[in-house]
Amino acid sequence: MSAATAVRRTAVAPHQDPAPAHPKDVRPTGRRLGPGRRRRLAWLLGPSALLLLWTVASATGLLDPRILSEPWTVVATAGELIADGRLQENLAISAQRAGLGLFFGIVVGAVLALLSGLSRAGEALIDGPVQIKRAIPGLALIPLLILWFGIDETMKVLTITLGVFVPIYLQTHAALRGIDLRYVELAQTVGLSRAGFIRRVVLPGALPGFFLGLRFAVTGAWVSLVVVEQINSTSGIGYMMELARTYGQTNIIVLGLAVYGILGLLSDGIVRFIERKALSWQRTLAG
Amino acid sequence: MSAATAVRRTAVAPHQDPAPAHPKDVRPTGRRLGPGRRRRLAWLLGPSALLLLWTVASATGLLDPRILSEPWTVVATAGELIADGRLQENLAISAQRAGLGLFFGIVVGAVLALLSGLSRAGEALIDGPVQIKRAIPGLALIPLLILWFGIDETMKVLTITLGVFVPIYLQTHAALRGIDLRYVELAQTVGLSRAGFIRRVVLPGALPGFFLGLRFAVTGAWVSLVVVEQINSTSGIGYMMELARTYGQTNIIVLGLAVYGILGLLSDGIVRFIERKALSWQRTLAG
Amino acid sequence: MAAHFGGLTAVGSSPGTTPRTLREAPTVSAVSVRGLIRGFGPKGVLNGVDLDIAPGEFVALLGPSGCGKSTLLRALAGLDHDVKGSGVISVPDRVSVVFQDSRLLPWDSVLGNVTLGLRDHDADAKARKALAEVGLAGREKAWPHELSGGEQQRVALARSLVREPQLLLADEPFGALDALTRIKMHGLLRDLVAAHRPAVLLVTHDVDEAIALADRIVVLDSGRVATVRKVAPEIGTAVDAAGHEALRRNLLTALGVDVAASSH
Amino acid sequence: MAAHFGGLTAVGSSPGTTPRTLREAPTVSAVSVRGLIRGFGPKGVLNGVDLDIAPGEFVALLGPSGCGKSTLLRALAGLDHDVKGSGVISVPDRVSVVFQDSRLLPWDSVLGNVTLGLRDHDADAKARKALAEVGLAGREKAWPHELSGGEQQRVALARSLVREPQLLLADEPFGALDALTRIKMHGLLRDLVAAHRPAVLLVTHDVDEAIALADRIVVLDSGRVATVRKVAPEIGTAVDAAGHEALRRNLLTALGVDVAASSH
Amino acid sequence: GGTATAGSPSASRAAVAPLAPTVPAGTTITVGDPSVKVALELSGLIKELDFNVEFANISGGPQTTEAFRANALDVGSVADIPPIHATWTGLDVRIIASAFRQDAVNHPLYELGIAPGAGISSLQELRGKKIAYSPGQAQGALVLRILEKAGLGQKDVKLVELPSTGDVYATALASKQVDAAPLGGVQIKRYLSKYQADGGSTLRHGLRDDPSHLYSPAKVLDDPAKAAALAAYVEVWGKAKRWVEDHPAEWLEGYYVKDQGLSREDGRYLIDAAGKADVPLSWAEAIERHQQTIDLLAREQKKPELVAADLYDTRYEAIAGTSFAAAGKAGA
Ligand SMILES: Nc1ncnc2c1ncn2[C@@H]1O[C@H](COP(=O)(O)OP(=O)(O)OP(=O)(O)O)[C@@H](O)[C@H]1O
Ligand SMILES: Nc1ncnc2c1ncn2[C@@H]1O[C@H](COP(=O)(O)OP(=O)(O)OP(=O)(O)O)[C@@H](O)[C@H]1O
Ligand SMILES: [Mg+2]
Ligand SMILES: [Mg+2]
Repeated sequence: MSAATAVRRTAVAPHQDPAPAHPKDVRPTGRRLGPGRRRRLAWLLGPSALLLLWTVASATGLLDPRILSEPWTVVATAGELIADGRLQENLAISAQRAGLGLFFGIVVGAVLALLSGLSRAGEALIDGPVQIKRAIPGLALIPLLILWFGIDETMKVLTITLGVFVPIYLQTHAALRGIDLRYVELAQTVGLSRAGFIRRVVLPGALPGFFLGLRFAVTGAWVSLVVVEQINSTSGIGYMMELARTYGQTNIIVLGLAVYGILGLLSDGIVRFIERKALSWQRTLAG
Repeated sequence: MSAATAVRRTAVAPHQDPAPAHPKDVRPTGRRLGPGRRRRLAWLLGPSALLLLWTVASATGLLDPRILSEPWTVVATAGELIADGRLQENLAISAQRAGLGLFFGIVVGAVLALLSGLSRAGEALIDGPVQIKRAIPGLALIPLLILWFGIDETMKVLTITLGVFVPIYLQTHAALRGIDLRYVELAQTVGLSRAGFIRRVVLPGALPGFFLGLRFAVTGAWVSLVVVEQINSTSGIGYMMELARTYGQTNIIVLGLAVYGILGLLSDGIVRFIERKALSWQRTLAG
Repeated sequence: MAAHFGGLTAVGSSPGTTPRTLREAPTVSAVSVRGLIRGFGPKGVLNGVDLDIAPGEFVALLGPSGCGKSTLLRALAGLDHDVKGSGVISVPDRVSVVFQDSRLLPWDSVLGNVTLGLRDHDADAKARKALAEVGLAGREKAWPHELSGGEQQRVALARSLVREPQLLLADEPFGALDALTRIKMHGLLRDLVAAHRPAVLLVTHDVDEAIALADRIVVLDSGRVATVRKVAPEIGTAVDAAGHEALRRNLLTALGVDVAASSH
Repeated sequence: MAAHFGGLTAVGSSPGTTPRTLREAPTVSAVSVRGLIRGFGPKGVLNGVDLDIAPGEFVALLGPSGCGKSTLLRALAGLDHDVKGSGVISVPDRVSVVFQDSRLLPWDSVLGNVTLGLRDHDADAKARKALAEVGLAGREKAWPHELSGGEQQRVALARSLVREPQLLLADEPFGALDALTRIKMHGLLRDLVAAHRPAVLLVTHDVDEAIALADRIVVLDSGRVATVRKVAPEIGTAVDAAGHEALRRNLLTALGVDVAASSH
Repeated sequence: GGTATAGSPSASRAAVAPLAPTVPAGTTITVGDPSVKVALELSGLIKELDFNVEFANISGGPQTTEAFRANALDVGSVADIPPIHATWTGLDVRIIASAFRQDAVNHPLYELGIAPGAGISSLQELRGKKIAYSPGQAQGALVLRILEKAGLGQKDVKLVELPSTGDVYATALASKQVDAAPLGGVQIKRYLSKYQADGGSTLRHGLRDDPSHLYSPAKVLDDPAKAAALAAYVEVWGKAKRWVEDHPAEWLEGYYVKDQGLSREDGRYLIDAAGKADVPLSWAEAIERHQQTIDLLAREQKKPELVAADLYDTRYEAIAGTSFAAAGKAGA
């Protein structure tokens, strides 16, 4: 073992493998600038803290239960609603609507993004109207949607679709346009067909952006239920919440919010999980 | 001039400089896979087509003016409202609210994204609650916001802020996590401080994502006026529309939608313009 | 610049008819470049390059760093739509490029990168064979980022080997390889040339490599072809051949190296 | 792996106290590597590397493509937190790295890339001077993508020149440079070494370059140091020196090249 | 559902201290009564409020109750459903002033819009039809009352749940998604002018739907200073109602045209439709009708019974009526 005593040593402060059975492992330990290693279940910390805060604020009376019911009330309410089947039924119906809307929204958004991302003509025709669409408040469109598509399921799924396709389009379009020109040149020189180009370069290259769009889309689909399920519906979690609001059933409203929160966390988590698997080729700060 | 007659030539189909005064410019013209060169004002095509469609559909009676006023009615209405000053005044007030909310939303979103993106502890605490926040329908939060922040401007700006910070956070966070590990390694080896790392690597590297978030945020800020200006306000474009809705003044509603559309196109266009300037170092498919 | 617009490329060149500029040409060559001018901003990079490469001919391109070698290759590959300039270029139909960076798609496996754009039924088998030839058997499923610099360069080489181009443009394809691997790769490239007789334009900084591989060596300087040297077959294959050292010194001098004073 | 967690790095090494593993060491060296083992997945890359570099010593590292040269450099630079392995490494405080790819921040100008992390008042002036030395005066404001491959490499070199590292780790820093530019860069590197006497570990594929620059040449093979050769001062500076050709052949043989048969 | 406890109206309401004759200095009340605010300004009556009054542009059930809960509002202006729902959700509120319309049956706020081709010309013909229904809103309660009057139950028709915001109901009628829907105010006129040609029509329901109240949280009314201030406000409120009654031209111009941005024609239509105001001195009749509404809603929406009288703070019973009548005499 040799060391240069002439050289300052603070940055080389070595650390030893704590298990002495292992061979020595002493490494230069420069400051690490990234966020470090991912830790399992750490994501639970924030939501748990929130829950704790809510519980404490309720228990100490800081939070008026008429505005925000106590956690235990909400749990009790959930118990009741699950016991009489209402929660599951409403969730199932809502999930179906959200799922359908999500599916169509993804298809429409991705196709439009490809059309508009890969040709200037497509962009000229598609991009402006999409920007206008997303600038117009969704509520204001409802009379038109009722007029054109009635008040049945079609209209509900369509409204969700209209909300969902926007982030998918925007993200996919931006990601696609952000593909490094070097790969486009490569595709040209290996003689990729247009379809091959899309399949081998554009889609995988735009995938990170698409996934981010998907994260907006899944929560967007759930959230839009609040609006669409006010229209000619007697079921669904959005309807359940709306009804509770008109009758001031704070406990059900807050239960609804909790369900939304859990659904949001879950769907986002699922998308991020798939994303990590699908993008395992990335070597980024995310680690 | 020499040519290999033995070799098939279709792919080399050259094109000539149309101005004969110029020197000859004959290039191999392989199919170009990108969208090609950006064309000025092409973005007007889509919105113009939409306008044309609207005009034609109105003129031929395809579109019921009782549901969607004709363009000329809307223009006339705009003329009236501008003449008596209502449109400008409402717009000015709304712009101020949207601007304030946008500003705070950007600051909050960016700071949270940095905190959560650069440390696992920050992520554990911040990320989950943000996902929950965005999964909860904004309308359902309003009672709480009123409770905590009253019914004045504070609450309005705050509601916009709460809407705006989400896309800024999500995009900046994702972009930051997407920074190539190679640059992080570089930053480590040149001994960048944490602040230097953020300033020289993280912020510029996350800028493309931030801009995309900003595009969501600007339209989001305008759109949320529809909701916040229903609460204790006697001015603003959202209030104007709400009033028109309760009185069934279709022409004003449609004017409002048109204003939203124009505002959306404009703000999005401005962000994209700044984006192009700020990201001129990028060599991407966008060209 | 107007000439690059998509809509205008059809002028005088409907598919099937030989373009006018090419019909004038009397001699047979795979690549023909006349008066090629390219520049970025005010400063010109290529100031009138003329170059012909016959089918099956192997031309090595030497020149100082930043003299425009890659610019020339990109012009031949048709990748400089947006670069100002003029000149007449004609190249064959199937052009294959090895870029100066190895340019592997980061989201595709090593195998996927090699088969990219291949339309043969046995694309996979071919690619595996090429990968084995460049010494990367068993690495088919690796991601590009899991490869060393030299391994990445060899994948890029394998990608060009599985194709049967009429023109191969290679921009320093051996730069990151050690001596032994480099010699092996030279052999592979020679085999490819022998089998399909493509025209080859190879950029290299290694004068010995140029002599060993090329039929003709071109030195680019100040945006023009400054020196052209034929390499006699006997010189190329043996280090001890009479003209070898002379040619080497000659080329190094053309590149500005004071041969007497330098330690290589 | 547990040993890499941030929280554990403080064990036995509060700032100011010399860590135990270092106090044992009797001889003075800038770099000390003992029993270094690194591997990706099942296959090992480094299987017990031992290496010492004295302050001011210039060591060249040779080895076939994929043998683990970059892996060793990254281990010395402390960039392999997530790579499995063991061993004892000690390096000085200020380490500067020239990566195998030139690794310029695409969003920063050439000048910004050179000054990155510099804390001197006259960082800009220094960087301008270094850029001029590598032949890129006037390109300070260019984006990295506007540079040729060799120019990018020279910016990366300039970035390492403006620093005053105690250890310089350079991974094929001249790979994309032509003969003349390469000679000039050798000169710059020699000047830097003369001025600040850093320990240098230089990866190269060019045996002649190794002989010209290094005090000692190390050949890596099968994950171990296979060959070590001192370069006598008179051999390094003159091609015609007696031992030069012998050393060259010796090293090429160590790299597996059949010197007699090969045309370089 | 239905877990909300009916507000236990403190039986001691009557025992609460009588209203103080003067408003203590420094008292501030926040008022959500946008149209009366305009009337006060137009008439100059606002000067009579010699204590601090802040106006918030908040009205209607959901918004006022939200603001009550947040302590952001002291008094709000609503119809007769919101106080009921507020009580059901545990918010203790009291009505402190009430205004009605003379000949209310012929001056309804709402009419039943009938879709083109629906063929409904009497309430009985609603049987089996699709009716737009917004539970919790005044329109929703009205639909239930109409059905009751027609001798129909919820099962005899198809209630289509739709929010009544904006022109959603008119659109739903026009596109024949529903056969009948309650339309209010200027929407009646719009619907007829747009769709009468297609066969759209409206049907008078013949019920009283005219109550409009000022109501406050009981908590506010327990504060003697605020209670006194509210009494003063209610007094001026009565005068303002009278002023509007007596100055239709100024009201049209100042409120409908200038403040609300309506055309003169629309404004005049609304003024005509409202007829003459009635601010009674006694609430007895009103409380009786309110009780019927409560009974119906409790039955149809499965809510606990309430005593309507408990929703009123009788200390204020005569204030508005007196000032309304007096202002009329003075102005005449
Ligand atoms: N996009 C660009 N914008 C501006 N200048 C550019 C651009 N691309 C290349 N250049 C400049 O053009 C010149 C020629 O570049 P080129 O890449 O052809 O050099 P090269 O001969 O390939 O050099 P090297 O051997 O270093 O790769 C260089 O000075 C380079 O800086
Ligand atoms: N992240 C990784 N995952 C898996 N294998 C890796 C990874 N990085 C490097 N390797 C493998 O480790 C071996 C050593 O790589 P290294 O980059 O050290 O080689 P090298 O000696 O620098 O080669 P070259 O001269 O080609 O740059 C190679 O076989 C490489 O494929
Ligand atoms: Mg080059
Ligand atoms: Mg390497």
